[in-house]
Amino acid sequence: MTERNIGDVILKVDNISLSFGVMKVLDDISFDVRQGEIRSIIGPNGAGKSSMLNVINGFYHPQQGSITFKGNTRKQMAPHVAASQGIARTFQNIALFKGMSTLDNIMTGRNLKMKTNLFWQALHIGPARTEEIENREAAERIIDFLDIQAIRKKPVGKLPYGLQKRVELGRALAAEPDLLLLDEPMAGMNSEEKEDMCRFIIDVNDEFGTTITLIEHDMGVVMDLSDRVLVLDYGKQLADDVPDKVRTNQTVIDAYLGVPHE
Amino acid sequence: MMFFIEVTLSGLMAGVMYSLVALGFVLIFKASGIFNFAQGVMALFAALTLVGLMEKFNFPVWLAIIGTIVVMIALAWLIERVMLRHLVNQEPIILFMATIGLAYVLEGAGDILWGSDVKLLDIGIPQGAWGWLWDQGIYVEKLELFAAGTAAILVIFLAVFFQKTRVGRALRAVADDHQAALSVGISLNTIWVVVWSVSGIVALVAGIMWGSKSGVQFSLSLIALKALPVLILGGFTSVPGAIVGGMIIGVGEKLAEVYFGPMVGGAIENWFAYMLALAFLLFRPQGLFGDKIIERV
Amino acid sequence: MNIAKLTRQAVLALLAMPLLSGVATAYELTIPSLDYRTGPYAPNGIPFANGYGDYLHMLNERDGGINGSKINLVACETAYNTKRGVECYENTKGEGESGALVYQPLSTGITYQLIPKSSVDRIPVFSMGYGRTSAANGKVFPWVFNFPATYWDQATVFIRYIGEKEGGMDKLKGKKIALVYHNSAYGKEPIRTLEKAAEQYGFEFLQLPVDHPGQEQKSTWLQVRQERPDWVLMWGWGVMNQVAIKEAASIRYPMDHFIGVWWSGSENDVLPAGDAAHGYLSGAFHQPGGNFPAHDDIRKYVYDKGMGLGERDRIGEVLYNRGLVAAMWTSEAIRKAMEIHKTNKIKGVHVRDGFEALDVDEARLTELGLPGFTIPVKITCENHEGPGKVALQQWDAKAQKWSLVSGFYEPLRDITAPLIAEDSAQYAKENGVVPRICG
Amino acid sequence: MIYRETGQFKSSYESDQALFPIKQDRYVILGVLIVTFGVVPGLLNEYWLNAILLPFLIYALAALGLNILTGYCGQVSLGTGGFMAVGAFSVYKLMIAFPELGFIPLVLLSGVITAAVGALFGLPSLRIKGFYLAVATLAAQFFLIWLFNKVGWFFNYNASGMINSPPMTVFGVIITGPEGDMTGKYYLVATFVALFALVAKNLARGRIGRNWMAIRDMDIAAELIGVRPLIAKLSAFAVSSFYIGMAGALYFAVWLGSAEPTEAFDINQSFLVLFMIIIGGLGSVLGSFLGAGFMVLMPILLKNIMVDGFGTDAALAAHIEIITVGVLIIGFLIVEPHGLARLWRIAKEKMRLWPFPH
Repeated sequence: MTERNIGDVILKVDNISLSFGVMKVLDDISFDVRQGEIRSIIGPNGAGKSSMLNVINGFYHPQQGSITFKGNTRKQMAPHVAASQGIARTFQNIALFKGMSTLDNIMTGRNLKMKTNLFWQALHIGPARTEEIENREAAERIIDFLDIQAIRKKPVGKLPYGLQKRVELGRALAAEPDLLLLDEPMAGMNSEEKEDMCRFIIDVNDEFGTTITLIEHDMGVVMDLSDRVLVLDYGKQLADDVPDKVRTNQTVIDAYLGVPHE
Repeated sequence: MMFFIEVTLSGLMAGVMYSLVALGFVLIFKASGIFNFAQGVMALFAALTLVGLMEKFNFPVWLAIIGTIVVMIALAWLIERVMLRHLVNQEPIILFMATIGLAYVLEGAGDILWGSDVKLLDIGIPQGAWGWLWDQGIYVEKLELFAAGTAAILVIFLAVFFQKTRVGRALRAVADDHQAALSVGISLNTIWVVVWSVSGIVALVAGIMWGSKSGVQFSLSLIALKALPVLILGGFTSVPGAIVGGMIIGVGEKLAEVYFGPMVGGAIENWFAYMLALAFLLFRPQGLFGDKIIERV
Repeated sequence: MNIAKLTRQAVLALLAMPLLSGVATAYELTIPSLDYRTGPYAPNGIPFANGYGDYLHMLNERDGGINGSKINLVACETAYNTKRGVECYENTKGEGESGALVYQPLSTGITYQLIPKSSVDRIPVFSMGYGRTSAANGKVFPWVFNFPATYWDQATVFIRYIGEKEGGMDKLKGKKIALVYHNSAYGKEPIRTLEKAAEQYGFEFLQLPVDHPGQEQKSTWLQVRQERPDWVLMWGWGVMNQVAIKEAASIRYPMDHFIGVWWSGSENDVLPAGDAAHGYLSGAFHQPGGNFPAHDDIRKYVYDKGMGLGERDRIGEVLYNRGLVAAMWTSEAIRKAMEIHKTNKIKGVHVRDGFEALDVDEARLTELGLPGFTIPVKITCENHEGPGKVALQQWDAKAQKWSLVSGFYEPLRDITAPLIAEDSAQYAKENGVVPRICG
Repeated sequence: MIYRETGQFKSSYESDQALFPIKQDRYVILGVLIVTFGVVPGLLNEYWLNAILLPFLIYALAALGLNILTGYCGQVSLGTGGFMAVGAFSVYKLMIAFPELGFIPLVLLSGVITAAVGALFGLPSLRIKGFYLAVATLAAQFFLIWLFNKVGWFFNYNASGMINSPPMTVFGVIITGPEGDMTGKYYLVATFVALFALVAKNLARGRIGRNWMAIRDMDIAAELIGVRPLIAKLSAFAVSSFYIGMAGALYFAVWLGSAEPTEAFDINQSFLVLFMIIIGGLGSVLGSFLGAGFMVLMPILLKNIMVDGFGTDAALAAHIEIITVGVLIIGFLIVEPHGLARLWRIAKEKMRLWPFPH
């Protein structure tokens, strides 16, 4: 791995507990993510990984604990507020806008960068037109970056799975986020696709300096990519350390690595 | 006070009459996720067929009812063959639209087959005020009591059908997951025919009750509008919801009309029913008994 | 392929439309018939359309039309829907060499559409006993005729009848009269008149609206039970009538104190209630029954030739006769127009003159094979509502027939006349109509 | 006919984002506009203009509105009739109160009023979804009609509750009511429809349109990338109601001339417009036109074929007509569930690749 440029803490999670009814999904989780870091969350199915991401970007409201992002501490917030503060994400089960083209999906990712009002939009002249073209240029840069020019105008619902994952990454990147949450970006991919995706993740981190938090089952990928790894099991925090330490942590091995998985 | 009791009772009864229509909607929605716009027209079509068999072919009541049931099953089969089978896996709104087409077809066919004039439907259901309660100073319509009884029997019948029969269990499975149902070993096509048949029979019951009340005529198909607030209040997927929802709507709208209506010029019960349902929905977006909507990403 | 063929035929049919209308041989009198044989009100629309059409066909078969000119009856289905009515109007108004001679719109909504159009296209509208009441004022509405009586006349006649039954108009004081009405423009028509009458005679007036279609009226009749009005009037339509009569029977409301407007008094309305409907009253301006000589002619010249529009045994039903009487007055107006203009080649504009000179008295009715069938009607330039007289008919559930049970009452013109003047003046003002000068 | 985009390279994003990037499409649109404004009024008689084209255009405008809400934003509404009534009664009251403002501004203003009402009744959409929402919008439908039927102020306290459109002029031509000039009415309505079709297209291809579609396709994901459901949904309700309100105003003032709320704006109206957009194509401007054309023209066409062409008895014809419309609806859905607009697009694709399918 090349020289890492890790900065201050950008996200701090303190004592988060989340339950649905009697089911405790997250139990007193605390960790932080530093600027420019690639941070992984691992754990068996049902460990609460996706729930953790959902808490970070405001979709789930934890009963206890707080989240501090770029210095702002909050207990609850609406997802769109999280988005406007610079948190973007992809989803375990692809959540693209199926009826829209690749380009439109990525352009939607830029909606927070666009400000013109209904009136100008209705006429499609003046500021609305300029803004549309500027953002189109930005979207095209992402399309080039991800090498998906050929499917620009295709409705995403009909694309193969691997490409959909890529478009979804594109949509998240379009928002130019400070923190990018990736929920199993490589699930269901073949090794070639995985390699591509790995490269994109590293490039995003390198070129744009985007901080990344990702959930992944492929241990090889996780250990290669990550600066630090958080291990969850049944909502509890098992370990939080650099990959090499996690790899040798006995609790983690017992709970997770010891069990053959996928 | 007597009057309040009377209004409440009448509301309950009227509500059950709505439930009869709502039940048909629920069955189809539960099993196939189709919002069957044609349910009202199906009630009309069934009632027309029943009267037609009795009048034109001089069938006795029991034979006419059996004949109508056969017709409704044949209709269900035809609907599956010609329409549903070709629309598997379409979006709900497309299926909804298709049932609208179906409503048009049934409406026209009913008119051509049996004529458009008002037909009397008398299969011996008692009518008029119920004497005993009348003497206590309370008016309850015998026909509606009878309808309430019928609805109760119908619900029991449906419960047994869903719980005890193989097809019924498959139907429940299909409501949860189409694939799961296939593993029970019954084809989706069969299930659809069965559920549309059952719904057709429920439509016949509704048609008989409403037809006995007002004569059989086109307007019968418009009772569907009365069933819609019941449906959203009770939940699209719940049989008990249709009954309880019906009673809540019935009582609510009658009380509103009688006590609040005169203050604002009357005829408020139609929108009141919808507003009432809407108010419930704001607290429970899936209806009173509907399956909980779980949001996941 | 079928669809292609169908489309081709469709296009051909459309292209042929203007051509066909150009190749008329003999001069025919085009009379459109805006039927509604489908939709929620079809049960009422069918007998009316049958009576209307059968009578005109009978004239064709028996007399070779009117003064020797054949009538071309052009049926167009409206489904009682205003928009379709407008389409029918536009579609039929230029039909044949004569163009449409007169319209019988048969719905309040369509009538309101046609009122302003009639003066532009110069085709009279004959809204027989319905539509806009203030069209009675021929000065403001030169093209609209609503004889023999308006809803407002009818409402006052009911009050007079009630007064008579109660033993004098002064006995109305302190009585309670309820109006159960179709919650639409049509149903709201009598409200103002009844309010005026209530003021004048000191009775209490209770309004109970029923929304379309009116299958469920429990709360209305519970209110009737609670309020116990002495009389109930009804402005109902379609299924609402049947349900109301049944509900009234169920709460054991005395049927002979329950009076419906003349659209709430047909066989359709009372039959579903069975014996319980016995004694129910309704307004009427013609006799029920199918034994007039004109009916015999219809059977002989139309049904025996297999040209009848309906079923033979339904000739003489109330709404059938209403269609028939409409056709009779219409044909008489056309005859009059031919007389005035001394030609058979008349157009709508002439028929208007025929209507304004219409005078069908008892002697003429007898000639037409309808002795005592209806009241004598005489129309003038300023008076388009004619006599305004209304009778009451009563249902005999055992004999299953309607019969007139009263004479024809004069309306309370002191109530209706100012209202008509006021309403027509408002219309004239809003629409910039300058009232014409008559005679 | 050669329909190719081969050789038409886009040198800028701007031209790629143009309304009709393919040249042939631009010619077709131009042709349609020329026919609409240049040829039709001279060629067709009053029957065509008044009984067919006016309702077609007005319904197309309403369908555009509903398509914004349902097709683009995914919120099914059955309140269209009620919202049209808001437009109609607004323009009626405005015409009586402020005739000096002129007809066109009044129609726009009626649209604005309807937009406000629509946004208000759109509030439940934040919690209620799918068919539950569709049925819930019926509350708006029934309540609004009741209101206009009951409260005398709306119809200036006249006896029947009917409203009549007073004569108004645009550029000196009488445009409302029966005395209105038919060609003038046609031009006015066609202009409205053409302009607002363009506006709809503009909205659909910009940020707002994308946000609507994002909410439609996956509301949760949309929210997580920063689309605010409140604003997206309510703006869709408002814009949609704006269109529907204008359609209602034109429907009453220009086409019908008089209207009674219980019939002219009843629930069938709501269903009719919904049918139009489903048949025509959800989320398609073209589909709104095709759907309106289908639902307005098909019954009349069938009737004319049967009654005038084959001399079928009017009642039987009416029944056959209902059945045929029903069969056609089902047939079209089976052939192409995504509406006539998709059918058209597929035809274009085929043409583009012709004669080599791949």
